[in-house]
Amino acid sequence: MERLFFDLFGAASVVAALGVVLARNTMYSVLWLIFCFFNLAGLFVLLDAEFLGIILILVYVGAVMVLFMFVVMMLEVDVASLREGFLRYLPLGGALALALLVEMVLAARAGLFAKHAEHLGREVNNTAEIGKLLYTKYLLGFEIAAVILLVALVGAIVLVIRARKDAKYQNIARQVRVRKEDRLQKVRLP
Amino acid sequence: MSGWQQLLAWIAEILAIAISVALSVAYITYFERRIIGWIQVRKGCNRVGPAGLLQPIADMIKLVFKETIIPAPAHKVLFVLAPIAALAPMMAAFAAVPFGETTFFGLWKAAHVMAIGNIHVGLLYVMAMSSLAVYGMLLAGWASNTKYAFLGTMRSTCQVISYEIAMGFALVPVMMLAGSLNLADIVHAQEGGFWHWYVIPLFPMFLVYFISGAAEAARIPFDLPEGEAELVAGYHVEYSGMWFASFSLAEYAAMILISLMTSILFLGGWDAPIPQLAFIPGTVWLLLKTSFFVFVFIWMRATFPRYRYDQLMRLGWKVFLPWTLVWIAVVGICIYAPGISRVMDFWLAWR
Amino acid sequence: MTTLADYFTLGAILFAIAVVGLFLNRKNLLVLLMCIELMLVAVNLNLVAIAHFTGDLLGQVFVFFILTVAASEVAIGLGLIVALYRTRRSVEVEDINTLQG
Amino acid sequence: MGWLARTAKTWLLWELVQGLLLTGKYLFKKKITVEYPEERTPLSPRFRGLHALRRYPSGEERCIACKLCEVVCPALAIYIESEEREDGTRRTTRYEIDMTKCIYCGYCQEACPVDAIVETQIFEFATENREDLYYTKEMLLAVGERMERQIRKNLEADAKYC
Repeated sequence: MERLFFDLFGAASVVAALGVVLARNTMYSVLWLIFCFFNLAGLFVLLDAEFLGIILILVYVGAVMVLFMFVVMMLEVDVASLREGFLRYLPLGGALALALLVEMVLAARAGLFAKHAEHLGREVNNTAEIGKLLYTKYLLGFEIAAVILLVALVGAIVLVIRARKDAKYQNIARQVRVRKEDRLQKVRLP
Repeated sequence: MSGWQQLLAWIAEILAIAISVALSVAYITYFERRIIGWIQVRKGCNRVGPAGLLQPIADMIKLVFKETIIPAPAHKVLFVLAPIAALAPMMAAFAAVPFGETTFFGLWKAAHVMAIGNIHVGLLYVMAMSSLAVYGMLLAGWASNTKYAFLGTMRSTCQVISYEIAMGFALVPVMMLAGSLNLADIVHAQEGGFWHWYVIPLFPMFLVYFISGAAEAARIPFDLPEGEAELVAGYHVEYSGMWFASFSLAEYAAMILISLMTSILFLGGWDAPIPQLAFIPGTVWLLLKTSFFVFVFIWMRATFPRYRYDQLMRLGWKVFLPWTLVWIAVVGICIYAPGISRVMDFWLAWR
Repeated sequence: MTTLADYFTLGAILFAIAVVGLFLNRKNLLVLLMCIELMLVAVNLNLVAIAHFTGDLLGQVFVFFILTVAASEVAIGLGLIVALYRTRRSVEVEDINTLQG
Repeated sequence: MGWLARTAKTWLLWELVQGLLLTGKYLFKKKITVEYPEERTPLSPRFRGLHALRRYPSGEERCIACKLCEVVCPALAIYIESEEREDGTRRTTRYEIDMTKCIYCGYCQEACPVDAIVETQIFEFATENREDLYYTKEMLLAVGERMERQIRKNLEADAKYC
């Protein structure tokens, strides 16, 4: 059963990765990548990492890929010129990747990692375990990751923000704060 | 239970939940029309079948037989994919929602949680699935290749993504109090009468969650993506027939999901409000609470005018987000500060 | 039954595909960024597999950190791409050569 | 106090609750819907619906082809042709109203010196093709014969206000 799901998700993720690389339109690349992430989330769940699997979908598919899609939509990318010289570097890249692949597969298959999952035998609440580790042993790393995220947030905003001088803005807080007494005056007419 | 019995039970469970969710999604449209009619001192649809109860089926038949048009400049594949991408995750989200606990006449030895998958990270799963609904809008607007659809897409995507954050943060105090991400555990943590429900200590979070839920499901007063007065119909202008219907079905499914989650997370799920009333099956209580929230959604639609877009964004980012963060800190202090935590222990049945 | 080697092989294949993608789509910045994401996620798969097969959760904690860093990388990267597009009207790598001297 | 009450009202969404309560009250009000084909609202004697051409009790048609209605018609919906009959009177040979053009203003009725053209209270004469909405003289006379009692009653009811 586990083998079946591994084969299914693995094959689908490889197909999806090929789709990302070979797709003609950048939009399709994004969609293939989303599909790939889904399959990898499935693999994560298969590996008892359900928290990370869900986080992968929530963060990557739900937020990061939306950002990608937004950028792809907003920029008018000239697909044709991007495809120029598509195959020029294939021999070099292919050779490099092939060498990498052969090396890694040989290393993986060397017998050192041929052990089966020793299921821990207990129903592990993955989230709680990770939480405990994160907030005790790896607290510093966790805080640093948080700071990195904050810096990235600020950086991204600084990079793209364009204050328009000619645009007129409304002060919504003031609009909301307005009360009846500020605008309405009862006048007694003779 | 033997293997095939287990399998049969699974299949029965999946069918029972999936069919009732699909049917209730269809029938919410009917109740919405009736209730809005009543609020506007009309009678609402009462023509097809007794009291108009066959109206959704008639609508369905009409929509199925309508021509589905693909505009010439549209991106064909994505255009067809978008309605599916909108509806599928919404339906998938119901897989982790528990509808109650039962032994089903002794079929299960212990009380069995009535969910297709009672997973550890149920809360996160539901959030992840509802966050995927963005793709339906994104693809629909982009694939239609028209300005209005694209503007609607921009609006709805920004809105949904922004409010997702406030929604997620509003749920963090719930997780903190319940100490679990499993929806059944969260319900168990609130057992024993309405004074244990999280709606009391987390009332502001309850409001934030419900209002953000309205924004996430693009319900009035946050239905700017549709904005028929300004944007014709938002991201699904170019859709017709069954494809259009699947967009609105996704919207209604989101509404039911938000109502269900609100009752599970804040109103004690299948718990009776007073322990003396526990002889009534828990599912009935859950459905009652859910229907109340669905009713409130419809009620809101009949009452409020539409929000302005910049005000909507301000509400999400500048009001809800800081407010939820403050409340997370408050709840954290309440749980761990020595003096206050005893009060909390006394009050809540958590831990 | 699956072994750790199977997961390593899958991770290697995904990684290699991403490397090929870097060479094939060497003009399109967006796809380059996506290939990097693919690499990262392939590595994540390996780490999760190690965590599972050794029973040590450190791998998962690491994946958590990689996810945060990758998310910030995407945010900054896309911000740069948008800023670049505003000035150059293109997302081709070859147009970003003003620093070549 | 004022500040506190206002803040509490803001955070408890007081104004929204007020709105909800108002609409909630209307939820239970008596419904005013008239379920049309079974229930109908009363029609005024001045209601302007389908046209009819009337006859005198003797059976002679009232219309004398003065063409005032044709002239006054703002939508140019009325066509009249007339000839002298054997007995020397002038009568119409064609009297046709295009109901797709007619705006039911009632000017023809008012212009008519002999009360020949009137508008009845019939408003359900939808057809499946547009040609059937082109009413000829025979059709108009048939309507008049069918509705004569009703027309007379309406005219009498309205007479004291003329």
